[in-house]
Amino acid sequence: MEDASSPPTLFDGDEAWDGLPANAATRDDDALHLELDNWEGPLDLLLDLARRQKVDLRTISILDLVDQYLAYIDEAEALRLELAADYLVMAAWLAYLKSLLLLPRDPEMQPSPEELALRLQLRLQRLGAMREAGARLMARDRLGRDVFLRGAPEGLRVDRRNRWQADLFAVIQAYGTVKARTAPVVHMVRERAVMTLESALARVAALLGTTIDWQDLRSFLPPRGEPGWDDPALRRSALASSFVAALELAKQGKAEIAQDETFGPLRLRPAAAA
Amino acid sequence: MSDPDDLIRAVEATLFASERALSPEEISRHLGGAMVRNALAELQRHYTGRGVELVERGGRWHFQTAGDLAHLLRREKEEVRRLSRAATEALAIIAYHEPVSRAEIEAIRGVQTAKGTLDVLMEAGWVRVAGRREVPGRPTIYATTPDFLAHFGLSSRRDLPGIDELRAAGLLDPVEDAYALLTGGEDGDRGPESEKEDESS
Amino acid sequence: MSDPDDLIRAVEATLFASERALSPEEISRHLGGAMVRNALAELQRHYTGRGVELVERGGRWHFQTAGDLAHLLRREKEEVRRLSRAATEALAIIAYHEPVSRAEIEAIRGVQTAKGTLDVLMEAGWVRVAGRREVPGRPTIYATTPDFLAHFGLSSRRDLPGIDELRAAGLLDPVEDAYALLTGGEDGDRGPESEKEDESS
Repeated sequence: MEDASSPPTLFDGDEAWDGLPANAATRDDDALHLELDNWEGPLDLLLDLARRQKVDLRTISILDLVDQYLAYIDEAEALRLELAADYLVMAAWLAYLKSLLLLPRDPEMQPSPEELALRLQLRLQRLGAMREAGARLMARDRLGRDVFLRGAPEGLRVDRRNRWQADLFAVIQAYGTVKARTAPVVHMVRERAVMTLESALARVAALLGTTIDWQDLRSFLPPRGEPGWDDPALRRSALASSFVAALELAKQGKAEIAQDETFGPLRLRPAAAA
Repeated sequence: MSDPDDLIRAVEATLFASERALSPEEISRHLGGAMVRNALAELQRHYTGRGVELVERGGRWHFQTAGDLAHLLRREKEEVRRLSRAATEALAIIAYHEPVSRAEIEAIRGVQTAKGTLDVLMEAGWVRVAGRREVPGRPTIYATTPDFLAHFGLSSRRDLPGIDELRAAGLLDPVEDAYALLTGGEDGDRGPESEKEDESS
Repeated sequence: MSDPDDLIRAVEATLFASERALSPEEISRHLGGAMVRNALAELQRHYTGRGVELVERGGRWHFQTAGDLAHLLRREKEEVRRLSRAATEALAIIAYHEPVSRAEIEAIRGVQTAKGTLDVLMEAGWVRVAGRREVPGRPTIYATTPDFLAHFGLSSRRDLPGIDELRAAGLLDPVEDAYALLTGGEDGDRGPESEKEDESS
C-alpha cells in the first residue's frame, strides 16, 4: 500500500516541508511509526492515514480510518512514544464514533453517527484541499528561485528640486527691516517753548525795581496780550522760571517773598533798603 | 521586427530600470501622464516567448526571466525561504480563504497555529493584517499581499491553482456550511456573513 | 516576430538576471559551455531601437536602458519653498547694493550670514557671483541676475523703491513683529542662536 520508490526526502521534517501533496502515501511503514512529530495534530495524522487508503476522500471508509488511527495510537503507546493529549482525545472520540456506527442505532440521536462521520470527512477534505493547494503553490515558479527580476536595474530616481518663492514686497520690506534695524540711533528731543531762567530773572528784577509794595508773582509774568504768551505750557514755564528767579533775587537780598497760606498766592516786593 | 513607438520604448525602459514592480498609474505618472495600458499590452505581446517576460502581478508590472528557463538560472545559493509545513498550510488557507482569522485557520488545520507561523509569513511580506472581523472578540484577520502574488507568479488571486474547482466543490466553504448543505439542515454555526466575505475577497 | 531559439532565450535571461556585465565566456560557462557569440549578436540586433539595449563594454555584455531614454530614469519633482527671512534680507541687500561681498552683506544686515543663505539665492537663480573685489583678501562679490528682475517683475534695478519711498511707506520703521507675522517667523537656514543675535542687534 505504499510507494517505496518515492524519495523519502519529500517529507524531511517539519522545518523544511516544501513538498508535494499526498505524500503520506509515499512513506514507508517505518517512517510512519517513528516520525510522530511529522504530524500537525491528530487531524493531520488522520488525513495521512486516509490518503493511504488511496481513494478519493469523499469515498473514504471512516471505519477503516478509525481502525488505522487506533492501531497507530496503540503502537505508539506500545513503543512508549509520548503522545500529545489531543491525539488521545481524538482516539477516544473515534472509538466512540466507531461504537456508534457499529451498534444498533438510536433513531433519536442527533446528530446521527453517520452525520458525525460526515463532518469528520468534510474536515479531512478541507484540510486535504489546503495541503494540496499549499504544495501546488510551493511548486510554482517562484521569484528569486525559478524566475528572476533584473539583476542590476538602474533604478528610477526622483530628484527633488526646490523652486524658491518670494515676492517683491517681501524683499523690499526686508530691506526696510535691515535699514531700520541697523540705522544709527539718534535721540531727538522735541523743541518746546519755554521761558528761560535768565530771561525770567531779568524780567522779574526789572519789574521789581518799579514796584513799591507787595505784588502777586503772577503779575510779573509777560501779559497775555503779547504774541505766543497765551500758550498755557509757556505760561507754566514762565511761572516756574519766575518763581526760581524770585528765589534767586531773595537769596541775593534784592527781594522779599511772602505766602500767607499753603498754596496761597506768592507775594513779592523789593527788599527794604536796609 | 517593427520599431516600437516612443511610448512603448519609454514604458519598456521605465519597467526595465525600475527596482520594483510598477502599477500602470505609477508608470503613467513617471512618464508625464501618458496612457500606458496599450503600451503594456503591446510589450507583453512582444516579450511573449522570449527569455524575459513582462508580467502583471496584483496590478503591478515587472519583467522577469521566463519560467521554463528556471533549470538554467536556478542559483545554488537558495535565497528563497523554505517554509515549514505549518506555514505552507497557513499560507494556502489565507490565500484561498482570505481574509481569515487565526481561529478559522486553526479550524481547518485542526491544530493550533504557533505564533511564529504567521510572523514568518508576514516577515516574508506575503501576508498582512487586513483588519478585524466584526464579530464578538473582533479577531484580527489576515490576507495576502501583492508581493505574495509576485513571488508565486500569480496575476491575481483568481490564478491560485485550482481555486475554481475548490470553490465549485464547496471545499472553500466552512465545514458547517457544507454539512448543513449536505444534511439539508440549518445547523451552521457560522453566519452567512463570513460566507459572503469569503466569496467577495 | 521570429521566435528566438532556446540558446538566445537562455542568454537573454542570463544577462537580464545578472547583477553585473558578463563576458561571453562567463555566459557560456553558465549555460553549460554553449557558444554564445551568435546569440549575443542576434540579441543585440533584436534590441536595437527598443527601450532597452544590449551593449558590450570592455568585452562584457549587459542590458541597459537606451541612451536616448536615460532622462526617463530621473524624474524631477519641484518643491515650492518660501525664502527664509535671512535669505530674503540678503537678497534685498544684494539687490540694493550690488555688487556686494558677503562681509558687506553682514555689515549691512548687522548679523552673520550663513554660507547656505547665499547658496539658496544662487540655487533660486536670483544671485550670481560677480567676480572678486580687488581689495585685500579679494572677497567674492555678488550681484542679482536677469532672472531676479524677471521673477520680481522689475524692468531694472532702478524700479526698486528708493530709501525715501521706503521711509514714506513706513518700511524703515521697526517692523520686526509685522515681518515675523508675514513670513511665518521662520528662518530656515539659521539656527535659533543666530536668530537671537538677529533680534538683539
